[in-house]
Amino acid sequence: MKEEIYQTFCPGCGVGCGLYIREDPEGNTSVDFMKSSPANLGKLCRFGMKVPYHYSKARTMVTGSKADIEDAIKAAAHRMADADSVTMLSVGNTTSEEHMAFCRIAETLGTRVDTGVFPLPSQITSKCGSYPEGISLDEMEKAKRIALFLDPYVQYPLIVRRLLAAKRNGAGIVAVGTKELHLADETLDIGPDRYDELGLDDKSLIVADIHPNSDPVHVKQLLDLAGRCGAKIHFMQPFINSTGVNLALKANGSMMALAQIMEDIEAGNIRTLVTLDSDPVELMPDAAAAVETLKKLDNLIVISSRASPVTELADVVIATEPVYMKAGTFMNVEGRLQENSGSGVAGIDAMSLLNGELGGKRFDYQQLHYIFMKSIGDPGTDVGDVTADKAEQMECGSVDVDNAGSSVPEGMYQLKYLYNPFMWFDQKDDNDFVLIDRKLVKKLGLKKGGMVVLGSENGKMKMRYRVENIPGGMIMTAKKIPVATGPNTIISLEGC
Amino acid sequence: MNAISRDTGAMSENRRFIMDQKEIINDTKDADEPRIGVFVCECGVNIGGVINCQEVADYAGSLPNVVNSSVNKYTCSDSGQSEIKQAIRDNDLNRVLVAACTPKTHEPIFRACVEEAGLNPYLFEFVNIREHCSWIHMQEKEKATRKAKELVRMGVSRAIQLEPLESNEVPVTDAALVIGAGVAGMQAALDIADMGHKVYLVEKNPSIGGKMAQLDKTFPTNDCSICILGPKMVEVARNKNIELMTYSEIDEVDGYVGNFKVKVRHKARYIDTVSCTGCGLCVEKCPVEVPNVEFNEGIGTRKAIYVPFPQAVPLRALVDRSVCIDCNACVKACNSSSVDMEQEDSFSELDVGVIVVTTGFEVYDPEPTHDFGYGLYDNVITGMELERLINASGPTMGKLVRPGDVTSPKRIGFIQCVGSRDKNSNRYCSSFCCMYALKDAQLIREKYPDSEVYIMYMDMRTPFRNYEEFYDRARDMGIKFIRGKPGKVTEKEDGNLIVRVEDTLTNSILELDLDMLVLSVGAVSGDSNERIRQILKVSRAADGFMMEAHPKLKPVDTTLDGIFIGGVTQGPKDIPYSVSQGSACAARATRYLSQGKAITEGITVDVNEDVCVSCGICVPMCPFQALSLEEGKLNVIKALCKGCGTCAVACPTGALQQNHFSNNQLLAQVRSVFAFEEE
Amino acid sequence: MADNREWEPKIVAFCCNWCSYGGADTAGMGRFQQPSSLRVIRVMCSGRIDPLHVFNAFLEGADAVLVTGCHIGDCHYVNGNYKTQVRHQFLEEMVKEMGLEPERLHLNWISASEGEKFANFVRDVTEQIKKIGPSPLKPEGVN
Amino acid sequence: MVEIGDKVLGYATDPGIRNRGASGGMVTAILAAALERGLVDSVIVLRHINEYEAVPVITDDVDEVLASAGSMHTVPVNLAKYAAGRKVAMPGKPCDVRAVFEQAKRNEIDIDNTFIIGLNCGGTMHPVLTREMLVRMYEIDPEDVVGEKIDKGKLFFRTKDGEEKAIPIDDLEDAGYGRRESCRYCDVKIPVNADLACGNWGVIGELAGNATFCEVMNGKGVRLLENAIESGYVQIEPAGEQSIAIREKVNSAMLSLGEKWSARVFTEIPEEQRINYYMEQFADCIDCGACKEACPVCTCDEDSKCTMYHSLADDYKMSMYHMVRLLHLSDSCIGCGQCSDVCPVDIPVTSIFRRFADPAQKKHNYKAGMTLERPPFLEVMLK
Repeated sequence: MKEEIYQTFCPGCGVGCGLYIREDPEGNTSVDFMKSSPANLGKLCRFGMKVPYHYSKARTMVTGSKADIEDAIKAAAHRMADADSVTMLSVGNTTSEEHMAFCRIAETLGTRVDTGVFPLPSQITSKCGSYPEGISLDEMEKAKRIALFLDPYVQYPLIVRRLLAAKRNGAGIVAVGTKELHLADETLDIGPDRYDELGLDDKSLIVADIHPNSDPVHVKQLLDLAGRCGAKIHFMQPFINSTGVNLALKANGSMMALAQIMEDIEAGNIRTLVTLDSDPVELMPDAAAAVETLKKLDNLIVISSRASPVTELADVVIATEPVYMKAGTFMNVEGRLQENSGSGVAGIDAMSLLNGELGGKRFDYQQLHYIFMKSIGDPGTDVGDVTADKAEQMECGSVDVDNAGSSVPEGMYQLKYLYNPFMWFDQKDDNDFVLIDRKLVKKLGLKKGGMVVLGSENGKMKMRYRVENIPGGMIMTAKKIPVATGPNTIISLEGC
Repeated sequence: MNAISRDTGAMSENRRFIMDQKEIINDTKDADEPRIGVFVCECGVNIGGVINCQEVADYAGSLPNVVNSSVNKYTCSDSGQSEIKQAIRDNDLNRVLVAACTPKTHEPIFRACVEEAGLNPYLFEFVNIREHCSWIHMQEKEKATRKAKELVRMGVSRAIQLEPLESNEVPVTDAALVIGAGVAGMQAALDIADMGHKVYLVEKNPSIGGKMAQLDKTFPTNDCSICILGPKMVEVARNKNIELMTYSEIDEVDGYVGNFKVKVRHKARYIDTVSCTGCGLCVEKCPVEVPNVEFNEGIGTRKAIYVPFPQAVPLRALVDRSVCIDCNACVKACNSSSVDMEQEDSFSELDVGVIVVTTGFEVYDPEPTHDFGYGLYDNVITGMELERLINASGPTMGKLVRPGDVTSPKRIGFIQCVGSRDKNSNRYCSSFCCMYALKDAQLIREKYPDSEVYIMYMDMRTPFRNYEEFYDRARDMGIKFIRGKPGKVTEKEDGNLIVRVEDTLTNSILELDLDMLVLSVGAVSGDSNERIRQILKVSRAADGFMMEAHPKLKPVDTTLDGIFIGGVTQGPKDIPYSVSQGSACAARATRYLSQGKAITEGITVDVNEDVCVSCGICVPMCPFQALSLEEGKLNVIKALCKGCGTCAVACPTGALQQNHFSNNQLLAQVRSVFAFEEE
Repeated sequence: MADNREWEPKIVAFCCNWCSYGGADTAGMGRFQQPSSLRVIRVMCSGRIDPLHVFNAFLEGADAVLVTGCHIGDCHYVNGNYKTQVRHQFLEEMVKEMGLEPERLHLNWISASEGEKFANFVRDVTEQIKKIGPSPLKPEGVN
Repeated sequence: MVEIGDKVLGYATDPGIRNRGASGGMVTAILAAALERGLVDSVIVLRHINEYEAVPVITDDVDEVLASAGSMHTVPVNLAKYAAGRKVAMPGKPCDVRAVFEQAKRNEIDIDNTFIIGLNCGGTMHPVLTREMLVRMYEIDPEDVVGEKIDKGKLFFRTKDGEEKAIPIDDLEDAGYGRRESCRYCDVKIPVNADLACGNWGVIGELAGNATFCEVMNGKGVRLLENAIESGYVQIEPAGEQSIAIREKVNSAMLSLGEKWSARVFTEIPEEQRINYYMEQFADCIDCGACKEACPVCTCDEDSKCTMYHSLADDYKMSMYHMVRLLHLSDSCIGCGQCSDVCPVDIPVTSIFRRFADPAQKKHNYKAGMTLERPPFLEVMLK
């Protein structure tokens, strides 16, 4: 009876919930609660409860057939060395150390690593009253007024208790542009031009999120709002280590959003894509289109701990151990540095080998760990709150408020994604419905228990619906659906 | 531990993901999506006079998955049915919903109708808008129409969820077990055997014959009971298809229709039944004499080794070891060395396809309650004791004497309904007591014309051919009838009995001085019946007898397929009725045996093995033993399942589902009770 | 239905096939007039009625739920109604603890011959519910 | 030698185990003996992660069992689920034992093959809140703590420089720290349903802190204890009358404290407010399913009635999932508090479940998890 128990963190979002992964002798994994984990007290959301679904182990492959790791590394090196326009993508879903290793390869190739997110949270200036790594979640409980630009229940459930605590401490909570939230005192369906009506001041907190499909304009609008009223701003982020990755990137990150990368591939400007635990098929709203785009690449090199759609498309897959087995650190959204109990360094070693093949220097885990710790200004200590302020600063002046983007043709609706970990990782979930306004029910003559047909240029599909109080003209869903063509899709809607 | 985990067959899933992206889109029409036809019946004016059927049909047409809706004058008529069949063909329907009357009468008709059109009969849905709507809202036509629409909406959402079901077939072992070899059991065994099937006839007593063998004469013809029964007993013993197991008891029964496994215990007789000839030499030598309780109701004696009665089948001796003094006199006396004091109980395992239960009854025992002084006064006896007293082969060779002083009684009274029709003991009528009292009274009057016979009764019940005439004859013979139940019986010093009774016809209180009093005791189910009932899990009726599946239409079936009950097992009845029930059981049972297969209920439960966690909570819920945990897995024996669905409720995981009444189907119905206010 | 008609409750009744559904039929055959509030759902045995179904009916908007079956001792499936009774005790207690009015959940044994009893039962419950009004669990905009 | 009903004082013979163990290392020694001599195939122990955290592991390694010696008050896990399908020995708080019985009723655990050394339990604490409490109430750095104990209603912490600080538990709990809420009103303190009921209550005189009071509850207990004595792991002596009386006194003091807490937690909610109260409580539920996953009496897999017919698409005023569970658990909830512990939105799940389970269980004169004799779920009345 040998059962392995790993202390690790949920990869779903930046909260970085501590948990145990148990692995039985047959390799079946299950979650157990780690009650002493300070970020979450052992509590887990739906994604956390289902984390084993996430760990579908990748297999090392070369052009679609199983290969051993050295051959794969050689094949990858061969393809990368000859390529002229290489783009490297790591959204922050792996350890800081592996990310550093990935950056080393980029250096050898003379390129930079993208996180697919624009703008980088680390580039948000402190002038805007926020910490680069966000505020500590404990601090969220002390805010006097909170403006929510996300749906915590669906998107970042582990902050619900923080918000409830804030409310118990007397905070007023307003939900902006999202569905009616039980914990919010009011829901306001207002555009950026009316954000001042939110009544925020320097004791207030703005909670929003930044992710690969974020609208930069929206982010700037929020930063601008924070700057104007002196409120703190806290950006939630998907992926376990997006904060750490951003910090590690200070020097050699580029600022391409994922959509930009995909456009460049489409346009032939990018011919080779190397990804580290990042799957554009899963990340892009229109998965089918993403598949077509990726097929246009000359080289698609995937370094990944888990099997996902992109490993099916890749020319070379370099498989690493599952995240929970890895040695390494993660930095959560509040800047808390957390360390896995695992000792797996296969991913690092593979990247070291790859770097060597490409003519760069070899490295090992210890080196990278040291460099990372140093880069965040905290060498030697392994746990603790990090509030580094070394990030490059970005000008955060006023931004043109662009409301024209929301012009929706008569009889059409805007489909808005409530991004959540299930969507990012395209995991099975029971959010198989769209949210619809009560007025729409009447307008479309919907039958109780019936379905709606969503239509876009991608085609039509049937879906269940739930009646909620949501902003007018909008359809929301927490499920990735094939008719979507982008983060905001204009769709037609009919009852059936 | 129920942690979430899965094996990592991720590759194929991802491939599917990429393909799915294209497939999901544009797939708003499912190939085998339900296509429902709705038929609203006007039932003449029964429905049409209250409900606007056209409006209902139009509304049905607007519901999802309904492709065809129409109104018929009489949907169940030939033309209505052919319209359904036509619509199935024309519109490629795969579900049919009829909104008409009650499924209890008409569902079979429409199921057959859709089956003829090629649909699985379980894809038919019935909505009751007559009994449950038009007839109960006759003055509120608008409300009734609205309700009818909603009922149809509920039906449609259930119809969408319907699934085809198949009845199950199980092979049937070509052998029958008949438990109890009284006259009903003998009849059943003979009939089944004569139809060419193997029969095991198990009798707990050392001889077959049952209660009828003890009787003197039988009404209404007064022919000698054992004279007509004897040949039948011999016939049973001779029949090659019947394997007789006397002095044997059923220990265990397992399995289900067609495949019962039965464990029979053969009690030790201490006699080799093969070599024993029943000559009786051993009996003569036996020094131990005890009352003959078994056959003569305790009147007279038998030895420790004895032959049950002269006409016993099999005619073999047996030893009552509880009184035997081990003198071995019998062993020495036996010419064929048949006595074996070392014998032990032996066992047989039988495989049978059907079981007929004809375990009969016990005579009501007035002793514990001392009804009318029984057990206190020597000269109060029961009807069955009287049978033995007047029987020519009985302990007195047919001479009627009273037990107290062995003198011939001259004034004899019968009290009817002892242990029957009594709210304090048994509420039911034992049905044969009137007739046997009439018979015994006649026999006494015939033999002893100087005797006076009184019958004290509440009602005289004489149905069936020649019974009333028999009653008339009794009256003609000078038997005195007193309508009234005696209040008090006291014993005089000479052993005579004073009976106070009110004659309710003359409103006079009578005080009779009688030599002997006969209590016309009724029938009760008794402990050994109860034991068998529990082994078989047959239901128990309120009167303690076993319960038939339906009091009118399935009088010898039980709710358990393949198990039949006949004769007094099901409730008190006389000999002709018992014999015909024996035959009825044989006919019902042979249906399975001759077909060689049994069709079981289509509506059963199914277990979803992926979801079942083998907690076993459901197992004791099933009254039919259809569920069992075998090697950590739940096993459903479809042949035993009656489809009540109570186990599905107990199941915490929802792994157990009752087909045709699945949670999805019922919840769909519940959910469509309601609609948006704007709809 | 925003007119001035008197509010009519929605009552979901689960009836066993052998007795209480027959009772409802008999009520119809006897033309015992009833309020049109009742929606009958047929099951084979009252033992099939899952608390799950009862909860779902309430959450969907039922103003009352009736669970009906054969009289104790008359069950077609030996003792299904006895199990119903035991389950009902738990259900009843739960409904009470939850603060739902006890009038909203009823268990009744009605045989196939008791048409009048069935009709009276429906009338009684409908009257009770009309007095206490719509269920607090009824979703907005649903009836 | 040992008989059912015996009350003894015992300790590990090995000085190392005896010192490391909280009360003479007896429980550890019995577990080790059971494993070593083949009474069981494996043992459930807590593997220490840090001073405030331990994770249950199933082990067949005697050394790991011995290494687990020492009790922790900040490990509020329930061990029953780990015992499923094994021939195992385990230590158990009363709620662990009760959960084992509920699992056994559902065929998940074979009670004859599960040896439970019960531990008296006055309550457990949440590790993160304990750290917070140390900082705020004790003004001690959590990392400096080397030992803890509960004595005479006070909670003691010992730091590495040898200092000890105590605060009355009542004070801690009034401030929102101390024992988990479900422990405060728990009504089983001595695990009389276990095979052996062990604890330091009633250990007096020079043995205090150095031995365990142990009551032999049944035949399995006899086997466990005899096995440990025969193998030389454990020594026992009969408990004196004074010991027995003190143990009883501690128990009844704890129980009456529990009753007081119970009255405090379960304040009557007026009937007309209840439905709103419960709707409000569950309104923040994010449907993570953790309360079901953590529930030690639930043997269902992921798919079960509470989840299968509960859909996020339904716009219900109250959660179908919770309603189904409230009923299902009304006859089997043992009040262990696991569900509240793992609720990511801090719904007081346990106390809500108790509000439904208490009246139902009392009405049927039934206390879940105490014996095997009463069957689970609504079958309670059926024969």
